[in-house]
Amino acid sequence: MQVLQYLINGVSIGSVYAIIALGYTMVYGIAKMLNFAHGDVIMVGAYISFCVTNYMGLPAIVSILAAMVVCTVLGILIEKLAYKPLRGTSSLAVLITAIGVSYFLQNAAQLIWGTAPKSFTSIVTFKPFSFADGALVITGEVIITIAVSILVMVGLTLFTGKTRMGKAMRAVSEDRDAAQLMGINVNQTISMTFAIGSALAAIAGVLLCSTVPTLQPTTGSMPGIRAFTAAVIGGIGSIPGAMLGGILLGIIETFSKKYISTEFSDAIVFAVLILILLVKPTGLLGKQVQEKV
Amino acid sequence: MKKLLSNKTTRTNTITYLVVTIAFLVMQILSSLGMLGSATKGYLVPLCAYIVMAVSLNLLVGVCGELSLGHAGFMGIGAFTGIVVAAVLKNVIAGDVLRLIIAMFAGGIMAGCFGFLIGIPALRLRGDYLAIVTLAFGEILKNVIGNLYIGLDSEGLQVAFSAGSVELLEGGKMLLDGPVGATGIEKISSFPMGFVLILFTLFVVLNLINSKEGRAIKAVRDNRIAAESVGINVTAFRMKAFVVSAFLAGMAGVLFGLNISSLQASKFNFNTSINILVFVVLGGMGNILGSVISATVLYILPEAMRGLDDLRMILYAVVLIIVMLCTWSPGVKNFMDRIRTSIRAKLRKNGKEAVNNE
Amino acid sequence: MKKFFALMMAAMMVVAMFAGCGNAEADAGTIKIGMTGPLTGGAAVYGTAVEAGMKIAVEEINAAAGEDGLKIEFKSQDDEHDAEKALNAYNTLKDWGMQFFAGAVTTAPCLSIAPSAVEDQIFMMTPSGSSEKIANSGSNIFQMCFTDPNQGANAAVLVSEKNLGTNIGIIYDSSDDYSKGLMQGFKDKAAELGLNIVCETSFTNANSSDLSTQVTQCKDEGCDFVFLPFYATEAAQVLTYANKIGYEPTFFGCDGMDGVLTSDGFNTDLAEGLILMTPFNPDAPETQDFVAKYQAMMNDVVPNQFAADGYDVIYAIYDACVATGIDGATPAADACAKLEEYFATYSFDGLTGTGMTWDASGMISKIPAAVIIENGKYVAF
Amino acid sequence: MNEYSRKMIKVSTTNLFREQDAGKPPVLDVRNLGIDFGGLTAVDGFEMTIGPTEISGLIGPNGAGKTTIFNLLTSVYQPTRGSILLQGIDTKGMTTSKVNKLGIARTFQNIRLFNDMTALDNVKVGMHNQIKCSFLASLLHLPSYYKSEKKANEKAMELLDFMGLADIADQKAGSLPYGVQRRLEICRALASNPAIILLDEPAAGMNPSETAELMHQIRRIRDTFQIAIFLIEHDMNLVMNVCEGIVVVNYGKIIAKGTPEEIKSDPAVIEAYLGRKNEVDA
Repeated sequence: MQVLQYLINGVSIGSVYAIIALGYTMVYGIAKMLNFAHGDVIMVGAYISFCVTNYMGLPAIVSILAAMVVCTVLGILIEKLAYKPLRGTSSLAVLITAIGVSYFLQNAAQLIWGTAPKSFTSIVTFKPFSFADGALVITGEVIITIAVSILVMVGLTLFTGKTRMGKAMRAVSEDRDAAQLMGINVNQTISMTFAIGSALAAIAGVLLCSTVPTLQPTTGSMPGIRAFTAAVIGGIGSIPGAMLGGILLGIIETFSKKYISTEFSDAIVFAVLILILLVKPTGLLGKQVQEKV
Repeated sequence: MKKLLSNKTTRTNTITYLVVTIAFLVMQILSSLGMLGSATKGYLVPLCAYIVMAVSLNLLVGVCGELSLGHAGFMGIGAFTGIVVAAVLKNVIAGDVLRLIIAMFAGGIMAGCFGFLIGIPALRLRGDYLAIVTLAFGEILKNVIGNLYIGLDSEGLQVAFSAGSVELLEGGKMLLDGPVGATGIEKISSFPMGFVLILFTLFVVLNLINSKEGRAIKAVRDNRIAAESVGINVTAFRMKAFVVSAFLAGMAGVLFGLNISSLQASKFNFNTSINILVFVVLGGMGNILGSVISATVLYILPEAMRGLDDLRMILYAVVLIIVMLCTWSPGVKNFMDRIRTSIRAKLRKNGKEAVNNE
Repeated sequence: MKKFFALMMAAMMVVAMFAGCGNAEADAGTIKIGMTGPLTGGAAVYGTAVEAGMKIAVEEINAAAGEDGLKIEFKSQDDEHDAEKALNAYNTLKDWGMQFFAGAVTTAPCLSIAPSAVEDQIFMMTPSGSSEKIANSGSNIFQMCFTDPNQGANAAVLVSEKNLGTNIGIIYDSSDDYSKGLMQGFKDKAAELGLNIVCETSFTNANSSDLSTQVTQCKDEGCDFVFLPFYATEAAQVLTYANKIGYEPTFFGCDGMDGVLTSDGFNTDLAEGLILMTPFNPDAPETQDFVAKYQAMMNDVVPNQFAADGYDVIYAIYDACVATGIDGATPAADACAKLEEYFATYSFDGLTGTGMTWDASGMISKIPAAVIIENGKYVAF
Repeated sequence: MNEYSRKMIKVSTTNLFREQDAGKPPVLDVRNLGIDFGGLTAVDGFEMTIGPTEISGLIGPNGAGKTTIFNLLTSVYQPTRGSILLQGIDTKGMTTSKVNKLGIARTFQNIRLFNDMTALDNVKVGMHNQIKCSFLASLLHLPSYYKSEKKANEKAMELLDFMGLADIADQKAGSLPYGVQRRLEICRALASNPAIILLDEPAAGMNPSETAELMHQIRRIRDTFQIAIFLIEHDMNLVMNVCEGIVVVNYGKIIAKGTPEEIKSDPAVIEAYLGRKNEVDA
């Protein structure tokens, strides 16, 4: 029973990582850039949701929608202003700009919302399920987070597989030039990717803060790096990979804390990442690309 | 022979050495005239360390084409090794300069060894995957050093992973105390030593670039398969670049660590690695003098903006983004070129009119 | 293009470097107090609180001083909770002509600045840097808050005296010296007093976003008392999660946890019954004036002990200056020597305690106060 | 073409050798070589020997597996079956660079020069393993560094001069015209001091006069350096004129082997190139 409880804890935080990782993976797969500002978009999403519920008194669902709208607009704006002018140049230049954007968002959030942490009210209102006299507890957040992350994963898979826009995205991801020649509007497709990624970030922000209630300007950065790690474990660019990587990372983290050492759990998590990459150099579900000679 | 060595490289290298030397002399003269404030004097040594970090990372990122997100980890290894070595040698070696040099080499070698160990698995990977592994190693190192306890007493060194395990005799001193880090470090770094380290780094890196090793490294970056086809062992060369870069970062760490009285492992986190990467990218990939200049400017910039209070860091972010866009974006470049030509055309026209009017 | 920017920025840099030169003229009627703290980044909440508390004290003093009284000129600098930046910040203040250093806020920056303050003979009093190493760095370095092992030991004594628990659990932040110091002090004293610690678990600042494992561990070990030597941010997480899984031991926190009730949006029901050791009570009648001023300045945020410590530091320095006849023209080193001597016998009353005194090493002695949260308010425990 | 003897003698039941090479061991001896990608067999049962100073050709329709064979010979791919003996040593499991050190160098179908480096530096990279200078000497620019650099420069200039590229030594490789790039690539391959050099479509994109010049150069390379040359080419005029032995592959398998005269009249080759009688299209 004890093991089960830790497993559930692991899956719970893992699902949060998974949703963030899905956003990373989408953007990486299509725009081929590491968007280090993604974690900060999550933070903005959480703040918007917090303000809508706590200051305007609107219901949780409205706050999520508002967060999604704001983050989508923010994502498109960031892409247009900061990333698009650099498209086609060194990917490192874009990476550094993304870091600049990340600094900007964190400091802007501090100016707007102050440094004092906000206590995020969970969007989940129903009671936790308790089994075996409380030895095993499954909270509502766990259920919602897992459900949403699966939903998002399935939705994204269907979207990229079935819709016109989704197919265009895959085409751009495979070969940007060829896609352009086939009449696909690459700029629009990439903007769309950022829009979807940022909307996902908003959902991730709300779920992250429902699980971990403290909200401050730096809230997004550490989970962002974790999620990035998760995306790499799963094979960056792969949608089911992000999900798998996220949940695996959550479980590894929880179990290493419980059974090995809490002090060294960071080291253990990253050591596992390295081991996985040694065995599967492109992640668990990543595509192995043979270089053409 | 000079002709064959390509005059252009020789000239660029000479300019690099000259710029650094002149900057050093100017600062020394100003300092001796008492024209520098304590803040400026305080920047000098860390700045030297960051320049060395930027140059050594440029060897990896710019010249070798390998993205590393954990360079600060090597700096950390060097720093803490240097602190321990300097403390152990305190009663053995009298001269601070000699002690600093020994500590620097010790830190460099330790970082180089870790670079080698990390390189074995990491260099099997490429591109963004290598980046994430270096990030992971940086975090692991930070985590491990943050839980490391090293004490020194008359019996010798004691190393442990828990606070209770280090039991020191009377007069013993904790050199490294887990999350509290190293405290009460004797400051033996100095600006002239920092300058010497920069010269040494430039010497090593520029020599490396202009040797058969450097050609091989660039060849591996430009076209791995072709490089292999002419007998270049790609892994060996990535490894050489990685170890040299880690070695120099370790030395920079010692310079940095022995200039500050309290140092924590968390200093060498992802953010520091990223900051150094920003220096490199902004200075230009593979451009060594560019790294030196951009490290200087970007290190001073947030300090110079202290007067802006609340807006300081947000403006730094904005400046960073704008500078990136201006230096890298093809669109902005074209725009600026157009403006420049149109201004020139106008000036010419005005000049002509002026002539006509006369 | 690149060259253009490089040149432009290089020029900016040179200008900026020289801008820091030259000491400002000393004005006898105004003493200069400088402060550094994390005003941006993850620890900014503490730095901005201290800064605001100090600003309130400065405003009060300057308003009360009138035309001829001794005034304060105050300047704060961001240290980003980083030892290196802290030194730069301190040097910037020195160039400005600082006579007294009322910082830093967090321990690591304090430790990196302290040797410089000793060398420069600038009187330093940290409002909230709590490692015992700080005061031990030199005779001119003083603390306004308890040292960590002391406070940890005080907590253990309290647990033992009031018999708060039989199976004790500890969750601490192993990457934070404050947390680790408290934990060590508590553990050592607890062993001495024969308290039964059954679970000891930790997290790091890199994985503090998920504390469910640690709480579950305490629950599994059957802890009926959990010692939480860390800040309000993580405490809110622990309380929330414990509530979710229906785990209700006695939670016990230290001064860093102050502010848990007032964090925006926090459901105060969760903290019901929480005991914490804090020298500052925003619900007490004698602090109401300060609370009101702070709220006016900081957008209705309720002050915590960091703000109160900052406020007290300014008053302690100012009062001592007035008592010893130091003014704006006194060189920093002379002022430092005078204050050092004065503080040996000084007794100070402030927001965080009355009759506070300092020992030779600069550590404070004040009565450890504990409060329990009842109906969303602090009640003396 | 009389000066280039095409007299071939039989050294075993299957192999022909150039008269001059008789009695010497082959530089390359390939036995039953094959590779599968997933379920697909790309090359199967490839066998051939090349004498120490022989010029041989590898021809076949597009997609026949010619470049794959080159990639196998240079260890870019590891074979699924069979063995490659390079100067009598089995190259199984070796890296590309190791195989190069053993004496095999190549050019690429899609030119792979180091575009940001000068032509001279490209050749010097090729000479990498010939330059004797320790890592420490390079790092610290000890006297031995200057000595070895000087020697390398002289030799590289010699090679460039040999290929008629001396005047573009200081130009960036990426900015050179196509034909020049191809010759530079050969020059770089030669710089690694090989016993055999593989040329992957050396005449692709060249005009007839450049091709004629190239044919001349290929023979000069062999005669000057006394090395074997193995080339893939679609230009039949070049292949038939310079090669002494020719192997024809289709669908990954050898369909014919022999002297140019034999190949010209081989029905299997004609079918592979021209299709069955009724199909006119090549």
